Amino acid sequence: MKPVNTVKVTFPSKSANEAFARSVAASFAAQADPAADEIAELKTAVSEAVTNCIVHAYKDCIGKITMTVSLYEDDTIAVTVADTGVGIPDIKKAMEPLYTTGGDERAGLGFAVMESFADKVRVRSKQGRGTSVTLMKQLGKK
Amino acid sequence: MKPVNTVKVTFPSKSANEAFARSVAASFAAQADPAADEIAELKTAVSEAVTNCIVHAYKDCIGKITMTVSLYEDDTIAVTVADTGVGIPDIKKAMEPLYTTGGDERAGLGFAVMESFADKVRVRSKQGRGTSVTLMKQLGKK
Amino acid sequence: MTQVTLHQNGQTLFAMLSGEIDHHGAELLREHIDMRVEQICPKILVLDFSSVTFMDSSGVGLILGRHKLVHAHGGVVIVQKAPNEVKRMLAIAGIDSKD
Amino acid sequence: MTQVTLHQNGQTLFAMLSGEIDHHGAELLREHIDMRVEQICPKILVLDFSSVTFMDSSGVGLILGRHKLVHAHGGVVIVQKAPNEVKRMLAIAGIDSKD
Ligand SMILES: Nc1ncnc2c1ncn2[C@@H]1O[C@H](COP(=O)(O)OP(=O)(O)O)[C@@H](O)[C@H]1O
Ligand SMILES: Nc1ncnc2c1ncn2[C@@H]1O[C@H](COP(=O)(O)OP(=O)(O)O)[C@@H](O)[C@H]1O
Repeated sequence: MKPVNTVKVTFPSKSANEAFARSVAASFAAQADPAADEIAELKTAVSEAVTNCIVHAYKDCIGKITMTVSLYEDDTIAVTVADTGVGIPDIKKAMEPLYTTGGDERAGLGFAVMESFADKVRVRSKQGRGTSVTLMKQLGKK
Repeated sequence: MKPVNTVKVTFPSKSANEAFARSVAASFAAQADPAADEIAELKTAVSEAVTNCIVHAYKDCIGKITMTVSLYEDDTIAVTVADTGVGIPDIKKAMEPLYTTGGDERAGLGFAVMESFADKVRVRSKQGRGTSVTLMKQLGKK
Repeated sequence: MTQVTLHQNGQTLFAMLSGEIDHHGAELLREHIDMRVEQICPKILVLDFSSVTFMDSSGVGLILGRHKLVHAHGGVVIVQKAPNEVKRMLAIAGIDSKD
Repeated sequence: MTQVTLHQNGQTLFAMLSGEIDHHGAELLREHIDMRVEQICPKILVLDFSSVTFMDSSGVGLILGRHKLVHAHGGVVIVQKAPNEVKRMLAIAGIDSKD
């Protein structure tokens, strides 16, 4: 299926851009006339994916984050958040609830939240090369 | 002066993306804690620049629009809206109030509005190559 | 969402506009308004902006375009109840808004 | 804007959180709360979420981190008045919110 509309956003991995990134996803999703709780869920899932780039992928530096958002004819939205950071050695383990390499201030629930708030989560990663997380969500169910 | 934060957004010249583009500018500007009327002015100026790409630059086709938004230390925001469309043969004439090549439904006031709502407007264009409009605005005056 | 509610009172057509009027929204409004204008050829077309939350110069184009159409049938356009932000846009175009 | 207002009542420290709690906001809240916690070593730290408009799992990390700190001084953390959306996030972490 070809998307009916696609936007691409790039921004540095500064924590101030977390709010920006989820607003971008929400503004774009508005075209599908979604319900308020669908937008809230989408924003939360996007926030998790973007935060992971800032906290984990580019732990000690500022790197580039690319977010691509596509809308399909059936009002499915796909958000891909990609970094070129450290990568994830074991994706399966990383996605387990409570698993974190982020210390006391991280709950290890980022992926669990993405899986709960999006319909589908796909993770691709290569150590030393980067990670890309795609969130799929059907909008406009109401 | 180097920006403290910069985001780049690309999207197709579909009129549904006009609202998206001005939301992106507003979301990013939120970092400078601007006044509500500053945001309203910024959104209006961005809307004019993006609409011009859709209506004039890519009159009979869908092309790519690139929007770059930068925030500076003094809370100045710079928004550059660029297309690779038809270009403007005579920029001075194009910027005159009421001048339009867009027919009855265009007021010819886009540039006048940008100049009224932004502090500075810079236009660069090359026929057959495209146009880039930069809007500068000081935020957080309150 | 950009919307318009139309109602007729004698030879006057009221168009209650709402939402954001940019080039995208203006096209939608134009189609709806013109269809009715061409059906009933009103003497007065009232464009009510009280529920408009955003407007760029495409909204001015919308007004001027309707003026041209209604005028061709011997009618007039009245702009009313523009919120302050819309008023500022109208001022750049030299268009008055009734209260 | 993410903010916290702190006030003390005996051995209880109340932290009224407001705005959006993501990783960016959580860092700011953590700094403000921990400074006071380390000054007064409260027996009870109440985190009030009634004015929180958005929260991702960084907010859960904030709660767990404060729990660890306060617990080390022999105190407890109480989470209260979470709006429904925040409750859903807390549910994923198995954290209760008092009314
Ligand atoms: N973009 C990324 N780059 C590198 N590692 C990541 C990335 N995203 C997640 N991870 C790894 O997966 C772990 C689990 O992530 P997550 O479930 O989001 O919880 P948390 O962010 O709280 O650690 C992280 O601690 C980190 O080790
Ligand atoms: N991005 C662009 N590409 C090509 N031509 C443009 C562009 N922007 C503006 N123009 C030209 O400048 C004219 C004046 O633009 P403007 O003041 O925004 O009014 P309007 O959009 O109502 O025509 C347009 O009619 C068009 O001829």
